[in-house]
Amino acid sequence: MKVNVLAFGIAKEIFNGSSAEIDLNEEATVSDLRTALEEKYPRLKQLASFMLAVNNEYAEGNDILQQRDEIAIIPPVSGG
Amino acid sequence: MKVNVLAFGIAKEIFNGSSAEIDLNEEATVSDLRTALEEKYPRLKQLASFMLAVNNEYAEGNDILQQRDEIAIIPPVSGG
Amino acid sequence: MIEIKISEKPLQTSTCIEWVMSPACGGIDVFIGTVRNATKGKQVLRLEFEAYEAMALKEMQKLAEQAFEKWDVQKVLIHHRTGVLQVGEVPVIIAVAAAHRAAAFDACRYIIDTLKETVPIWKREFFEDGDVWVAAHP
Amino acid sequence: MIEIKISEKPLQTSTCIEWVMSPACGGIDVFIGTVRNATKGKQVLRLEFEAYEAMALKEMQKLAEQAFEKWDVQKVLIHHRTGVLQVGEVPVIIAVAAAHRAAAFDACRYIIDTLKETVPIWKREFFEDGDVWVAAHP
Repeated sequence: MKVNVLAFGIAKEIFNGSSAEIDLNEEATVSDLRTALEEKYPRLKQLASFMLAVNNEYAEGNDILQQRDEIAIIPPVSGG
Repeated sequence: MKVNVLAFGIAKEIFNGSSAEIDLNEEATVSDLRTALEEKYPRLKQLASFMLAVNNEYAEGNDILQQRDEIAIIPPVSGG
Repeated sequence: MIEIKISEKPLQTSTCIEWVMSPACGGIDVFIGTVRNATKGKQVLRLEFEAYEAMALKEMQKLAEQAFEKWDVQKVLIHHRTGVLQVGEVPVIIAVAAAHRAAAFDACRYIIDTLKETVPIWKREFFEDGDVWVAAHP
Repeated sequence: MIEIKISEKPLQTSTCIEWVMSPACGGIDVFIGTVRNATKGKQVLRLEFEAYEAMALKEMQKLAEQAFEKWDVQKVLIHHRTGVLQVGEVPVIIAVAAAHRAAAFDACRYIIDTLKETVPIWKREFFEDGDVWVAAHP
Protein backbone atom coordinates (compact mmCIF):
# COMPACT_ATOMS: atom_id res chain seq x y z
CA MET A 1 0.00 0.00 0.00
CA LYS A 2 1.04 3.60 -0.46
CA VAL A 3 0.81 5.95 2.51
CA ASN A 4 1.13 9.71 2.48
CA VAL A 5 3.36 11.19 5.22
CA LEU A 6 2.83 14.84 6.18
CA ALA A 7 5.98 16.85 6.97
CA PHE A 8 6.61 19.89 9.17
CA GLY A 9 9.59 22.00 10.11
CA ILE A 10 12.90 20.57 8.99
CA ALA A 11 11.19 17.41 7.67
CA LYS A 12 9.65 19.56 4.94
CA GLU A 13 13.15 20.50 3.81
CA ILE A 14 14.30 16.90 3.93
CA PHE A 15 11.27 15.68 1.95
CA ASN A 16 11.60 18.72 -0.30
CA GLY A 17 7.84 19.15 0.08
CA SER A 18 5.04 19.13 2.59
CA SER A 19 4.46 15.37 2.27
CA ALA A 20 6.00 12.20 0.87
CA GLU A 21 4.46 9.03 -0.53
CA ILE A 22 5.93 5.80 0.84
CA ASP A 23 5.41 2.22 -0.37
CA LEU A 24 4.70 -0.26 2.43
CA ASN A 25 3.51 -3.83 2.72
CA GLU A 26 -0.04 -4.43 3.91
CA GLU A 27 -0.13 -4.60 7.74
CA ALA A 28 3.05 -2.55 7.94
CA THR A 29 3.81 -1.07 11.37
CA VAL A 30 5.02 2.36 12.43
CA SER A 31 8.51 0.82 12.80
CA ASP A 32 8.38 -0.38 9.20
CA LEU A 33 7.47 3.13 8.07
CA ARG A 34 10.35 4.57 10.10
CA THR A 35 12.79 2.20 8.37
CA ALA A 36 11.38 2.99 4.94
CA LEU A 37 11.59 6.74 5.60
CA GLU A 38 15.20 6.56 6.80
CA GLU A 39 16.10 4.54 3.73
CA LYS A 40 14.50 7.01 1.33
CA TYR A 41 15.64 10.13 3.26
CA PRO A 42 18.98 9.34 4.97
CA ARG A 43 19.16 12.94 6.32
CA LEU A 44 16.45 11.93 8.82
CA LYS A 45 19.15 9.99 10.69
CA GLN A 46 20.96 13.26 11.39
CA LEU A 47 18.01 14.63 13.36
CA ALA A 48 18.15 14.60 17.16
CA SER A 49 15.12 12.30 16.92
CA PHE A 50 11.77 12.07 15.18
CA MET A 51 8.36 10.68 16.06
CA LEU A 52 5.52 9.50 13.88
CA ALA A 53 1.92 10.51 14.45
CA VAL A 54 -1.12 8.58 13.28
CA ASN A 55 -4.48 10.34 13.21
CA ASN A 56 -3.13 13.21 15.31
CA GLU A 57 -1.71 11.03 18.08
CA TYR A 58 1.89 10.00 18.74
CA ALA A 59 2.25 6.43 17.50
CA GLU A 60 4.05 3.43 19.01
CA GLY A 61 6.45 1.34 16.93
CA ASN A 62 4.20 -1.72 16.71
CA ASP A 63 0.99 0.16 15.79
CA ILE A 64 -0.31 -1.17 12.46
CA LEU A 65 -0.88 1.38 9.70
CA GLN A 66 -3.87 1.61 7.41
CA GLN A 67 -3.99 3.40 4.11
CA ARG A 68 -6.68 5.83 5.23
CA ASP A 69 -4.68 6.95 8.32
CA GLU A 70 -3.45 10.53 8.53
CA ILE A 71 0.28 10.01 9.07
CA ALA A 72 2.81 12.70 9.94
CA ILE A 73 6.50 12.86 10.72
CA ILE A 74 7.21 14.92 13.85
CA PRO A 75 10.78 16.21 14.06
CA PRO A 76 11.90 17.56 17.48
CA VAL A 77 9.29 20.13 18.53
CA SER A 78 10.27 23.65 19.62
CA GLY A 79 7.13 25.62 20.33
CA GLY A 80 6.55 28.04 23.19
CA MET B 1 10.82 59.57 77.50
CA LYS B 2 7.53 59.39 75.67
CA VAL B 3 7.43 57.55 72.35
CA ASN B 4 4.63 57.56 69.84
CA VAL B 5 3.70 54.13 68.39
CA LEU B 6 1.90 54.03 65.05
CA ALA B 7 -0.81 51.39 64.68
CA PHE B 8 -2.23 49.55 61.65
CA GLY B 9 -4.85 46.89 61.06
CA ILE B 10 -6.16 45.30 64.22
CA ALA B 11 -3.69 47.25 66.36
CA LYS B 12 -5.63 50.41 65.53
CA GLU B 13 -8.70 48.81 67.07
CA ILE B 14 -6.75 47.72 70.14
CA PHE B 15 -5.22 51.18 70.58
CA ASN B 16 -8.58 52.72 69.75
CA GLY B 17 -6.72 55.11 67.47
CA SER B 18 -3.99 55.27 64.85
CA SER B 19 -1.22 55.69 67.45
CA ALA B 20 -0.50 55.43 71.17
CA GLU B 21 1.88 57.32 73.42
CA ILE B 22 3.99 55.15 75.72
CA ASP B 23 6.19 56.19 78.65
CA LEU B 24 9.61 54.54 78.64
CA ASN B 25 12.89 54.99 80.50
CA GLU B 26 15.77 56.59 78.63
CA GLU B 27 17.77 53.91 76.74
CA ALA B 28 14.72 51.65 76.66
CA THR B 29 14.90 48.77 74.18
CA VAL B 30 12.39 47.36 71.75
CA SER B 31 11.74 44.56 74.29
CA ASP B 32 10.96 47.14 76.98
CA LEU B 33 8.46 48.78 74.62
CA ARG B 34 6.86 45.40 73.88
CA THR B 35 6.41 44.77 77.63
CA ALA B 36 4.96 48.25 78.19
CA LEU B 37 2.55 47.85 75.25
CA GLU B 38 1.33 44.46 76.44
CA GLU B 39 0.79 45.90 79.91
CA LYS B 40 -1.22 48.87 78.66
CA TYR B 41 -3.09 46.87 75.94
CA PRO B 42 -3.51 43.26 77.19
CA ARG B 43 -5.49 42.38 74.00
CA LEU B 44 -2.14 42.45 72.16
CA LYS B 45 -1.36 39.11 73.84
CA GLN B 46 -4.29 37.53 72.00
CA LEU B 47 -2.71 38.28 68.60
CA ALA B 48 -0.97 35.47 66.73
CA SER B 49 2.16 37.64 67.08
CA PHE B 50 3.29 41.21 66.57
CA MET B 51 6.52 42.89 65.51
CA LEU B 52 7.82 46.37 66.13
CA ALA B 53 9.33 48.53 63.43
CA VAL B 54 11.76 51.40 63.99
CA ASN B 55 12.31 53.89 61.18
CA ASN B 56 10.58 51.60 58.66
CA GLU B 57 12.66 48.52 59.48
CA TYR B 58 11.74 45.48 61.55
CA ALA B 59 13.44 45.93 64.94
CA GLU B 60 15.28 43.42 67.14
CA GLY B 61 14.46 43.08 70.86
CA ASN B 62 17.70 44.66 72.08
CA ASP B 63 17.68 47.66 69.71
CA ILE B 64 17.70 50.86 71.76
CA LEU B 65 14.94 53.38 71.09
CA GLN B 66 15.29 57.11 70.70
CA GLN B 67 12.54 59.66 71.09
CA ARG B 68 12.82 60.87 67.48
CA ASP B 69 12.44 57.33 66.04
CA GLU B 70 9.39 56.51 63.95
CA ILE B 71 8.01 53.50 65.80
CA ALA B 72 5.18 51.24 64.62
CA ILE B 73 3.46 48.11 65.83
CA ILE B 74 3.13 45.50 63.07
CA PRO B 75 0.41 42.92 63.74
CA PRO B 76 0.49 39.78 61.50
CA VAL B 77 0.60 41.00 57.91
CA SER B 78 -1.86 39.74 55.28
CA GLY B 79 -1.20 41.57 52.04
CA GLY B 80 -1.22 40.07 48.58
CA MET C 1 15.04 47.48 36.57
CA ILE C 2 12.57 47.65 39.43
CA GLU C 3 9.11 49.21 39.58
CA ILE C 4 7.29 49.37 42.95
CA LYS C 5 3.92 50.98 43.61
CA ILE C 6 1.21 51.18 46.25
CA SER C 7 -1.97 52.83 45.03
CA GLU C 8 -5.60 53.33 45.96
CA LYS C 9 -6.52 53.30 42.27
CA PRO C 10 -7.28 50.09 40.31
CA LEU C 11 -4.14 48.30 39.14
CA GLN C 12 -3.65 48.02 35.38
CA THR C 13 -2.50 44.57 34.29
CA SER C 14 -1.71 45.64 30.74
CA THR C 15 0.44 48.59 31.86
CA CYS C 16 2.38 46.26 34.18
CA ILE C 17 2.99 43.72 31.42
CA GLU C 18 4.07 46.40 28.95
CA TRP C 19 6.53 47.70 31.52
CA VAL C 20 8.30 44.33 31.96
CA MET C 21 8.46 43.44 28.28
CA SER C 22 11.92 43.75 26.81
CA PRO C 23 13.69 42.51 23.65
CA ALA C 24 16.32 40.84 25.84
CA CYS C 25 13.73 38.71 27.66
CA GLY C 26 12.20 35.45 26.50
CA GLY C 27 9.90 34.73 29.41
CA ILE C 28 7.54 36.77 31.57
CA ASP C 29 5.70 35.40 34.56
CA VAL C 30 2.86 37.46 35.98
CA PHE C 31 1.00 36.77 39.20
CA ILE C 32 -2.35 38.50 39.62
CA GLY C 33 -4.09 38.28 42.97
CA THR C 34 -7.86 38.69 42.81
CA VAL C 35 -10.50 39.13 45.49
CA ARG C 36 -12.22 35.79 45.92
CA ASN C 37 -15.95 35.56 46.65
CA ALA C 38 -15.44 33.18 49.57
CA THR C 39 -12.95 32.20 52.24
CA LYS C 40 -13.19 28.92 54.15
CA GLY C 41 -16.64 28.44 52.66
CA LYS C 42 -17.93 31.80 53.89
CA GLN C 43 -19.15 34.43 51.43
CA VAL C 44 -16.91 37.51 51.20
CA LEU C 45 -18.65 40.82 50.43
CA ARG C 46 -15.55 42.96 49.98
CA LEU C 47 -12.01 43.46 51.25
CA GLU C 48 -10.11 46.38 52.64
CA PHE C 49 -6.33 46.69 52.45
CA GLU C 50 -4.36 49.01 54.69
CA ALA C 51 -0.62 49.64 54.26
CA TYR C 52 2.11 51.16 56.39
CA GLU C 53 3.07 52.75 53.14
CA ALA C 54 6.62 54.02 53.67
CA MET C 55 7.75 50.73 55.21
CA ALA C 56 5.76 48.58 52.78
CA LEU C 57 7.44 50.27 49.79
CA LYS C 58 10.83 49.66 51.42
CA GLU C 59 10.05 45.97 52.01
CA MET C 60 8.71 45.56 48.47
CA GLN C 61 11.89 47.14 47.12
CA LYS C 62 13.92 44.64 49.19
CA LEU C 63 11.96 41.72 47.69
CA ALA C 64 12.68 42.94 44.18
CA GLU C 65 16.37 43.34 45.00
CA GLN C 66 16.48 39.85 46.48
CA ALA C 67 14.98 38.50 43.25
CA PHE C 68 17.88 40.08 41.32
CA GLU C 69 20.40 38.57 43.75
CA LYS C 70 18.89 35.08 43.62
CA TRP C 71 17.96 34.75 39.94
CA ASP C 72 19.03 36.02 36.55
CA VAL C 73 16.05 38.35 36.02
CA GLN C 74 15.88 41.60 34.07
CA LYS C 75 12.74 43.42 35.20
CA VAL C 76 10.68 43.12 38.37
CA LEU C 77 7.42 44.94 39.03
CA ILE C 78 5.37 44.82 42.25
CA HIS C 79 2.12 46.80 42.47
CA HIS C 80 -0.19 46.59 45.50
CA ARG C 81 -3.53 48.24 45.92
CA THR C 82 -5.01 49.66 49.12
CA GLY C 83 -8.52 50.70 50.17
CA VAL C 84 -11.81 48.93 49.59
CA LEU C 85 -11.87 46.23 46.88
CA GLN C 86 -14.89 44.38 45.54
CA VAL C 87 -14.95 40.69 44.56
CA GLY C 88 -13.00 40.18 41.32
CA GLU C 89 -10.81 43.26 41.80
CA VAL C 90 -7.01 42.99 41.87
CA PRO C 91 -5.05 43.69 45.08
CA VAL C 92 -1.63 42.69 43.75
CA ILE C 93 0.28 42.28 40.50
CA ILE C 94 3.80 40.88 40.31
CA ALA C 95 5.52 40.68 36.95
CA VAL C 96 9.01 39.34 36.28
CA ALA C 97 10.85 39.24 32.97
CA ALA C 98 13.94 37.11 32.41
CA ALA C 99 15.96 35.76 29.51
CA HIS C 100 14.85 32.24 30.53
CA ARG C 101 11.49 31.26 31.96
CA ALA C 102 12.67 29.28 35.00
CA ALA C 103 14.10 32.42 36.62
CA ALA C 104 10.91 34.36 35.93
CA PHE C 105 8.72 31.67 37.53
CA ASP C 106 11.00 31.20 40.55
CA ALA C 107 11.37 34.91 41.24
CA CYS C 108 7.67 35.70 40.79
CA ARG C 109 6.64 32.95 43.18
CA TYR C 110 9.30 33.92 45.72
CA ILE C 111 8.11 37.52 45.68
CA ILE C 112 4.42 36.80 46.27
CA ASP C 113 5.19 34.15 48.93
CA THR C 114 7.55 36.47 50.81
CA LEU C 115 5.40 39.57 50.33
CA LYS C 116 2.65 37.80 52.27
CA GLU C 117 5.08 37.25 55.15
CA THR C 118 7.05 40.47 55.38
CA VAL C 119 5.36 43.46 53.74
CA PRO C 120 3.32 45.54 56.24
CA ILE C 121 -0.04 45.45 54.50
CA TRP C 122 -3.20 44.22 56.22
CA LYS C 123 -6.36 42.71 54.79
CA ARG C 124 -9.78 43.00 56.37
CA GLU C 125 -12.50 40.65 55.15
CA PHE C 126 -16.12 41.79 55.30
CA PHE C 127 -18.83 39.14 55.66
CA GLU C 128 -22.59 39.49 56.04
CA ASP C 129 -22.24 39.08 59.79
CA GLY C 130 -19.11 41.10 60.53
CA ASP C 131 -15.48 41.56 59.58
CA VAL C 132 -12.06 40.19 60.48
CA TRP C 133 -8.43 41.25 60.10
CA VAL C 134 -6.92 38.25 58.31
CA ALA C 135 -4.23 36.29 60.24
CA ALA C 136 -4.46 38.58 63.29
CA HIS C 137 -5.48 35.84 65.69
CA PRO C 138 -4.12 32.30 66.05
CA MET D 1 -13.03 25.64 31.75
CA ILE D 2 -10.47 25.34 29.00
CA GLU D 3 -9.63 27.73 26.16
CA ILE D 4 -7.19 26.60 23.45
CA LYS D 5 -6.19 28.58 20.37
CA ILE D 6 -3.62 28.60 17.58
CA SER D 7 -3.64 31.77 15.53
CA GLU D 8 -1.61 33.67 12.98
CA LYS D 9 -2.81 36.96 14.49
CA PRO D 10 -1.09 38.72 17.41
CA LEU D 11 -2.07 37.24 20.80
CA GLN D 12 -3.91 39.58 23.17
CA THR D 13 -2.64 39.36 26.74
CA SER D 14 -5.48 41.40 28.19
CA THR D 15 -8.17 39.27 26.52
CA CYS D 16 -6.50 36.13 27.89
CA ILE D 17 -6.35 37.53 31.42
CA GLU D 18 -9.97 38.70 31.31
CA TRP D 19 -11.00 35.21 30.20
CA VAL D 20 -9.39 33.46 33.19
CA MET D 21 -10.58 35.94 35.83
CA SER D 22 -13.36 34.58 37.99
CA PRO D 23 -14.93 35.53 41.34
CA ALA D 24 -14.14 32.03 42.65
CA CYS D 25 -10.40 32.44 42.00
CA GLY D 26 -7.86 34.14 44.22
CA GLY D 27 -4.75 33.64 42.13
CA ILE D 28 -3.89 33.86 38.46
CA ASP D 29 -0.53 32.93 37.00
CA VAL D 30 0.24 34.02 33.47
CA PHE D 31 3.23 32.98 31.40
CA ILE D 32 4.02 35.11 28.37
CA GLY D 33 6.70 33.93 25.99
CA THR D 34 8.35 36.69 23.99
CA VAL D 35 10.74 36.65 21.04
CA ARG D 36 14.20 37.36 22.40
CA ASN D 37 16.70 39.42 20.40
CA ALA D 38 19.48 36.85 20.83
CA THR D 39 20.07 33.14 21.33
CA LYS D 40 23.41 31.78 22.58
CA GLY D 41 24.90 35.22 22.05
CA LYS D 42 23.81 35.42 18.40
CA GLN D 43 21.47 38.17 17.21
CA VAL D 44 18.02 36.94 16.20
CA LEU D 45 16.27 38.87 13.42
CA ARG D 46 12.87 37.17 13.59
CA LEU D 47 11.23 33.81 14.27
CA GLU D 48 8.82 31.66 12.36
CA PHE D 49 6.47 29.17 14.02
CA GLU D 50 4.85 26.32 12.14
CA ALA D 51 2.21 24.06 13.69
CA TYR D 52 0.67 20.71 12.80
CA GLU D 53 -2.49 22.46 13.79
CA ALA D 54 -5.04 19.67 14.30
CA MET D 55 -2.62 17.61 16.37
CA ALA D 56 -1.19 20.62 18.23
CA LEU D 57 -4.69 21.67 19.35
CA LYS D 58 -5.31 18.12 20.56
CA GLU D 59 -2.03 18.03 22.50
CA MET D 60 -2.69 21.48 24.00
CA GLN D 61 -6.14 20.29 25.09
CA LYS D 62 -4.50 17.27 26.75
CA LEU D 63 -2.12 19.53 28.67
CA ALA D 64 -5.01 21.60 29.96
CA GLU D 65 -6.90 18.47 30.99
CA GLN D 66 -3.79 17.14 32.76
CA ALA D 67 -3.59 20.41 34.70
CA PHE D 68 -7.15 19.86 35.93
CA GLU D 69 -6.30 16.28 36.95
CA LYS D 70 -3.13 17.23 38.78
CA TRP D 71 -4.13 20.49 40.49
CA ASP D 72 -7.19 22.24 41.83
CA VAL D 73 -7.48 24.82 39.04
CA GLN D 74 -10.58 26.51 37.63
CA LYS D 75 -9.61 27.99 34.28
CA VAL D 76 -6.80 27.16 31.88
CA LEU D 77 -6.01 29.07 28.70
CA ILE D 78 -3.31 28.20 26.15
CA HIS D 79 -2.83 30.41 23.08
CA HIS D 80 -0.01 29.85 20.59
CA ARG D 81 0.82 31.97 17.60
CA THR D 82 2.13 30.81 14.23
CA GLY D 83 3.78 32.56 11.30
CA VAL D 84 6.53 35.16 11.31
CA LEU D 85 7.16 36.99 14.62
CA GLN D 86 9.44 39.96 15.21
CA VAL D 87 11.61 40.50 18.31
CA GLY D 88 9.38 41.42 21.27
CA GLU D 89 6.27 39.72 19.87
CA VAL D 90 4.46 36.99 21.81
CA PRO D 91 4.43 33.38 20.56
CA VAL D 92 2.66 31.89 23.60
CA ILE D 93 0.38 32.86 26.47
CA ILE D 94 -0.62 30.45 29.22
CA ALA D 95 -3.00 31.64 31.93
CA VAL D 96 -4.25 29.61 34.87
CA ALA D 97 -6.74 30.69 37.53
CA ALA D 98 -7.18 28.81 40.79
CA ALA D 99 -8.68 29.38 44.21
CA HIS D 100 -5.15 29.25 45.66
CA ARG D 101 -1.99 30.51 44.02
CA ALA D 102 0.20 27.41 44.43
CA ALA D 103 -2.00 25.42 42.04
CA ALA D 104 -1.96 28.27 39.50
CA PHE D 105 1.85 28.49 39.56
CA ASP D 106 2.38 24.72 39.42
CA ALA D 107 -0.09 24.18 36.59
CA CYS D 108 1.15 27.12 34.50
CA ARG D 109 4.75 25.98 34.73
CA TYR D 110 3.84 22.36 33.99
CA ILE D 111 1.94 23.43 30.88
CA ILE D 112 4.71 25.53 29.35
CA ASP D 113 7.41 22.95 30.23
CA THR D 114 5.39 20.09 28.73
CA LEU D 115 4.15 22.11 25.74
CA LYS D 116 7.78 22.55 24.70
CA GLU D 117 8.22 18.77 24.76
CA THR D 118 5.02 17.40 23.27
CA VAL D 119 3.07 19.93 21.19
CA PRO D 120 3.88 19.67 17.45
CA ILE D 121 4.94 23.26 16.82
CA TRP D 122 8.30 24.16 15.32
CA LYS D 123 10.38 27.29 15.64
CA ARG D 124 12.77 28.57 12.99
CA GLU D 125 15.29 31.21 14.01
CA PHE D 126 16.51 33.69 11.42
CA PHE D 127 19.99 35.18 11.81
CA GLU D 128 21.94 37.55 9.60
CA ASP D 129 23.81 34.58 8.11
CA GLY D 130 21.07 32.02 7.78
CA ASP D 131 18.33 30.18 9.65
CA VAL D 132 17.88 27.08 11.78
CA TRP D 133 15.02 24.85 12.95
CA VAL D 134 15.46 24.92 16.71
CA ALA D 135 16.29 21.57 18.39
CA ALA D 136 16.24 19.67 15.09
CA HIS D 137 19.85 18.50 15.30
CA PRO D 138 21.75 17.11 18.28
